[in-house]
Amino acid sequence: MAKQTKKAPARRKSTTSRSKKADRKSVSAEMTVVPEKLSLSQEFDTYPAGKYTHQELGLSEDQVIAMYRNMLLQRRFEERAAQMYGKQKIAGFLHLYIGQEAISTGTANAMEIGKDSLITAYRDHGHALALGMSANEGMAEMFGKAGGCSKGKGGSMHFFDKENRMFGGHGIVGAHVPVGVGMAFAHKYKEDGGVAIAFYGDGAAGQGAIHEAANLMSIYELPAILVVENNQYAMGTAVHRAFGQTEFSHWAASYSVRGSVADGMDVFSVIKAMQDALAEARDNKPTMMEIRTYRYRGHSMSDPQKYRTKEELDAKKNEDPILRLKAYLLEHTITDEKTLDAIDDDVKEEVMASVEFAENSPAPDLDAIYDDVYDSREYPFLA
Amino acid sequence: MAKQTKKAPARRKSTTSRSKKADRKSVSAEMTVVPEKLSLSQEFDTYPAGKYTHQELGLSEDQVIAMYRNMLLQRRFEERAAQMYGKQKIAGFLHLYIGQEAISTGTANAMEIGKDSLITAYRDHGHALALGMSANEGMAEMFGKAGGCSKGKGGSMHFFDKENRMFGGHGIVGAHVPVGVGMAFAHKYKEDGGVAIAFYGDGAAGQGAIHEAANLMSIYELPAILVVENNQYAMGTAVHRAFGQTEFSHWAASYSVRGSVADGMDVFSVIKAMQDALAEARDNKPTMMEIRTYRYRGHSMSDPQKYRTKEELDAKKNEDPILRLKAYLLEHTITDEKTLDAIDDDVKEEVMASVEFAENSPAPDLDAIYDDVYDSREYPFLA
Amino acid sequence: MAVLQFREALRAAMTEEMERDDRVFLMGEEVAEYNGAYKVSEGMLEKFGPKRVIDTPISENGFCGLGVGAAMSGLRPIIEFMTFNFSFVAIDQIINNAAKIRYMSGGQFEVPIVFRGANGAAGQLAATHNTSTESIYSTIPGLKVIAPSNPDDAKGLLKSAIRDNNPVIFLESEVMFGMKGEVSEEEDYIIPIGKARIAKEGTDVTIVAHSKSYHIAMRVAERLEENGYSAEVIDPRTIRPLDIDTIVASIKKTNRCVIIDESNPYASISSEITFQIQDRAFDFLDAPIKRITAKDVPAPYAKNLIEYYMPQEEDAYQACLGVMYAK
Amino acid sequence: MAVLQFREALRAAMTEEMERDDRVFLMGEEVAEYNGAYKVSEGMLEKFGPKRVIDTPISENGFCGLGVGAAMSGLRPIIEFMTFNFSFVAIDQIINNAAKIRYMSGGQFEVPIVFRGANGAAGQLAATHNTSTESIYSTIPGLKVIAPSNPDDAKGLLKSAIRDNNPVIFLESEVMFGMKGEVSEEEDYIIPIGKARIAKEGTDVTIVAHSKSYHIAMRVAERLEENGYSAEVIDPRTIRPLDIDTIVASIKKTNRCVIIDESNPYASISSEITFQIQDRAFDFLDAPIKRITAKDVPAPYAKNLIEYYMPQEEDAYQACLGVMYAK
Ligand SMILES: Cc1ncc(C[n+]2csc(CCOP(=O)(O)OP(=O)(O)O)c2C)c(N)n1
Ligand SMILES: Cc1ncc(C[n+]2csc(CCOP(=O)(O)OP(=O)(O)O)c2C)c(N)n1
Ligand SMILES: [Mg+2]
Ligand SMILES: [Mg+2]
Repeated sequence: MAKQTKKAPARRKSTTSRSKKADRKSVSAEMTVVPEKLSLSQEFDTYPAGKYTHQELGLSEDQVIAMYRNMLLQRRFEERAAQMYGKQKIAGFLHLYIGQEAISTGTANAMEIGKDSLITAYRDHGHALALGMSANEGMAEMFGKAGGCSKGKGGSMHFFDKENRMFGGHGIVGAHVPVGVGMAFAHKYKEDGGVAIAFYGDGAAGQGAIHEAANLMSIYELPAILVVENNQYAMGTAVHRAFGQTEFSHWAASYSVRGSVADGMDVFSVIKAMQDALAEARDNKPTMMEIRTYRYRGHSMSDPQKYRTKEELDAKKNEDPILRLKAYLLEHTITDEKTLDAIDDDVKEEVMASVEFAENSPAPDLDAIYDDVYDSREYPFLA
Repeated sequence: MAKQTKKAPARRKSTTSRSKKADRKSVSAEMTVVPEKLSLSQEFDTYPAGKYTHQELGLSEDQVIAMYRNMLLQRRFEERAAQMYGKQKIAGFLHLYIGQEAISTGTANAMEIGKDSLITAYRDHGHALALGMSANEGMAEMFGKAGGCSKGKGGSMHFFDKENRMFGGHGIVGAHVPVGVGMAFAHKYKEDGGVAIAFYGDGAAGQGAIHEAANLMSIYELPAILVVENNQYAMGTAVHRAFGQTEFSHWAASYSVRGSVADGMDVFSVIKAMQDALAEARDNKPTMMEIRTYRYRGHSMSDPQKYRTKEELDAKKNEDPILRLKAYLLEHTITDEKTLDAIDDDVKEEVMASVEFAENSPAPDLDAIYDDVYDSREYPFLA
Repeated sequence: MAVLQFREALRAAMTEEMERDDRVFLMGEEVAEYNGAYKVSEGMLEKFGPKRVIDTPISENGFCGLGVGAAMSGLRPIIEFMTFNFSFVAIDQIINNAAKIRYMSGGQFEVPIVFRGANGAAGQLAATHNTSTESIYSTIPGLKVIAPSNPDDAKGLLKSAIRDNNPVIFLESEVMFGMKGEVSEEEDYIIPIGKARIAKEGTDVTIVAHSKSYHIAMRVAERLEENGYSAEVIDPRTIRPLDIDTIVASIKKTNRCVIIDESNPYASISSEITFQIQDRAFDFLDAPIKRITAKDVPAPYAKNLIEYYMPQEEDAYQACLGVMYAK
Repeated sequence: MAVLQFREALRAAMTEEMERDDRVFLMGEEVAEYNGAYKVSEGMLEKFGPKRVIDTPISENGFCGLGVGAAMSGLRPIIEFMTFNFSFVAIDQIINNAAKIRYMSGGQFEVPIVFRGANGAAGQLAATHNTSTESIYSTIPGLKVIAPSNPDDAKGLLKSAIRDNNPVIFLESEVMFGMKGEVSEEEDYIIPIGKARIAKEGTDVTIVAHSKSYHIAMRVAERLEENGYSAEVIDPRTIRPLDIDTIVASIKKTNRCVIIDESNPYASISSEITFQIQDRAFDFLDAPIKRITAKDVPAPYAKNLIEYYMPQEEDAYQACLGVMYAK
């Protein structure tokens, strides 16, 4: 594994972009003259898999083990949720994050939880659990129970956790990304040192909201990171069927911001990429990041998955981020099989307990349907 | 003036973009691997002012004179419209195109009118007149008369001319650009060989609609040209206050399409840029083009213009595209002052006649308020 | 009569119209290779090829605008929203472009386009995925709005919508896609836009209900029948324009009206129908018009809450008794 | 009492609230350096600096979403739409995010945000620039909708809106910005949201009208007075929630109602007010409720057509006579 310096790579700007600090008031003559030659060249920071060790990233062995446990918790939580969906304990849409856990765990490890903010789409269980939501609250939410994180009002797609600054869980593809930029705006406004990270899918990149959000974070110089979790598909649409430019980091050039690419199957790649982007963002330099990953399950629970081959899926399963981290833990003798088995048992128990919690949590009162529409129940609802 | 070959420059693709013709079905392993290095480099075709002669562009002297007349018609038409606005013959918003006439005239000269299609925003008089709308119909429209191009229903912002394939005249900033892409879609669908050109302002580039439209024209490989008329301001907002990346041609890299830049103060630069883009588009290769220009008047009629200095405005007025073409005509002894004066008189007469036409055209019948809402007057409107 | 699922009826309508007129094409997310998120367009890619059955990126605003431009150019697009919840990101294209371009151009350009897809509540999907949009779209002049309640109407009306030279909002339902019903086998079966259907004749009370709510109305009418009351059930089918004549004729007979609609109540279809009835049949009304709607709150996820959120059959039944002063 | 223009009253409200609470900021197109497209925010950049008075690119969807995220984070954004016609490109942020996030998060996050700007017709601007949006926004649970008719209400209600912990749609008017009126000089002048104002008491007919239409109502009431009829004029001021109690109390006195509203009629405010009145005061109504609205068409440009498009004072006057059976 290559030795790696901890310093964030210098911010690379596209060669033709002008300084944003320049006087914004008047139109310079230069702007209106068409030059003889015009070209764009920009480099992007890449974080290939297998390049980083935990020591280089400043992680203790205990932290790495905790990361492993957290990824496993997400996996087992969702496997169980799928089962509960089959039993009709959970309904509506259920989008599993299985295969993408290194992203949530890696990000949470690089962030300052409680200070930084995070928002994502409907594939949100992993991020919520990584930031510290309890399995109980998550499972109960999907069961539609009063003990759920959102009191049973939101379901699988709407995990919110204010304490850990998890801003949801959002169902309209792409629409939460400007919201994420607003969270960054608030961090800067309040000068609280926080950074906002907004995750979205490759499919969401088709929405105009992404364009507007990226430009806004650039001109306001916000502590923001926009991250496309490129799991290669939007429902049944492979990414190259939907986009002219599938190198999502390149889009950064359209906004004169930093672009980077991480490998979502290697939690260390994610952590390093996030550490660098967070450092830049704390200096009000936003990043557009692509994290390459793969979704092992169907889009939602009723997806026949005819759009991909079994071979493709199997090949990707060989890169399983949890197995990869497990191999790393063993290879680096950070822990042993026995301990890992114990962790697995422990996680399973936590998940089983969450199912029990969810079962036992009461359904919301019918009257609660009028709660939390407005700040006050005094509102004169139409009967 | 540099000798220039007539062949369109080869299409330059960004170095990292993948062939769109590649099998779109499956996700290749390559797509998910993060490389050690990743950079983007793309060149753009530039069309500087003063580089092209009419001969090189295949234009006859008569054509150049006709272009001059057309630009002057736009100018005088709008000067008169401004006066009529002062007299309250015209109301609502009135956005003048003065200073940008080389763009409309240049484009119309490169296009095949009646076969190719054009759409633009509310600053639409120039394009309409360049494509062949009569001054009468235009002026009457602004007067809100039945003889107007849109029967008085649309006003200044909504010049439509189906015969010349002028698709409007649109008031919602940016929203007509996907419509333009739909026009290109129809050309390809009908295999009629036409190209659709959609013009929008620099300010409009902030709308997500532009992002979506550009990506759609790329993936469907449409005969489309998206053109940002960068007149440096959106109302009072200088372009560098609104965008992280003000080199609009660079945005082409986000969609793997051709990008180019023309000088809107030189009609030959516009023609050459359009000729090349049209040739590419007829081969289903879309272009995102920036044309650099300048708006001499206020945004609309009630703009105090405090956002720019008199010096800046005066400097730009030295580049007046009409004066420039006039100088070219004289310099190349294509015509003489006397003929030009006669043209001016002729144009003024045409405009004055249009005012008279507009005055004399009847106001729409009140009952016409129910016409053209639906295809049939049978519709049971609420009383 | 053939028995078809609702989705099959829609597919048949699109297929027939595409066979009849090669300017018609279908575009939307997952409509082609995936065969439709709800399988409405199953097999259509294979039948018509990628030129006419077209997958899109998730860019509703972009592809709705594309549809408008294509329609202005003489094509006849069918634009599928995976659900109408997602039409809000594209509503500007519908309200400001599709609905107004004919008018603003003085009739030069027309926009023959159908925006179709699932509308309204579909179970435990929470607030952003359960919106009934008919109130919003039907307030816009220039649009037509259709919301069929059964496969037969779905087929006949979708064919009409595709042939209509105006922009049409065609509202379907996730929970009805699998519903089976008899569909006319008449060649080129067309149901005119703007005509209500009297689903059941009756004399004591008029129940007006479209789409899913229509089925509640029919159950309520049955219960009333069992208890000796005769309800007339009217399915307006077309929301804009509304066939108020048929409704008013019924009110003049029954003198009472209950409206069932799963939209949020404020400024909705039920408000409008009420205005028009009292305006035209004031002297015939023996009781205030009552409505049973979704609750005046966003849609919740929990099973018990979303069930409670929806219009309740029991409430509708009681409302009918109420307007008949029968309780 | 000070005499202020409508725009000055709005500015005073924003200024006072920004002085009072440094979490409040103003964002929108041309609000800062240009001093506002309609000069509502004139001088505010100078006073509060670029941190709190912020120009945006033309990216309504983006900056409305930004506002929602900032509000969730504890700030209190005022988002200006240059006009509400342009809110359609951002309506998803309002309907699906601003209005629903409190609910979907089980009350964890609140969205204290004001979306404000000019609404409705403003003369010869044609179809896309003359839309009344109150029907659309008020159908959405989770929002509040306010539409004042005069500078005093504008000030008191905007201050309330900024302090409200819920998303508020605050509808102004291009043609009223210059209108002058007396404004209370009371320190911290607040008008509660959800309370109608009885602008004129009367006994023969109730006229309900908000925003610009209120002024038509007052002129009609005067003409009626001159002819011996006593009209009560109610300005609801807040559209959602609607102060139906005040309206119903009036109907119980006058037994007749005419609604004036410049929205397109279908499924609009007038429909809703009618539903609620007949629901609660059926036995008190001596005539059908009538409405005078914009025509059921897109707004045209020509001077004679747009004038004809708008609610006509004469029609309102005749409608009042009509419901009083006085003609
Ligand atoms: C605006 C909008 N359009 C369509 C949908 C339906 N939809 C839900 S998820 C999805 C695919 C999103 O793919 P991607 O962004 O790649 O995320 P992933 O599911 O891969 O995590 C679609 C089309 C939606 N929820 N919102
Ligand atoms: C969606 C939308 N937002 C705002 C406006 C108001 N508006 C009209 S023109 C304009 C400026 C547009 O500038 P630009 O695109 O550069 O075009 P230019 O006026 O320079 O030709 C704005 C903000 C609008 N019409 N539509
Ligand atoms: Mg994806
Ligand atoms: Mg401009």
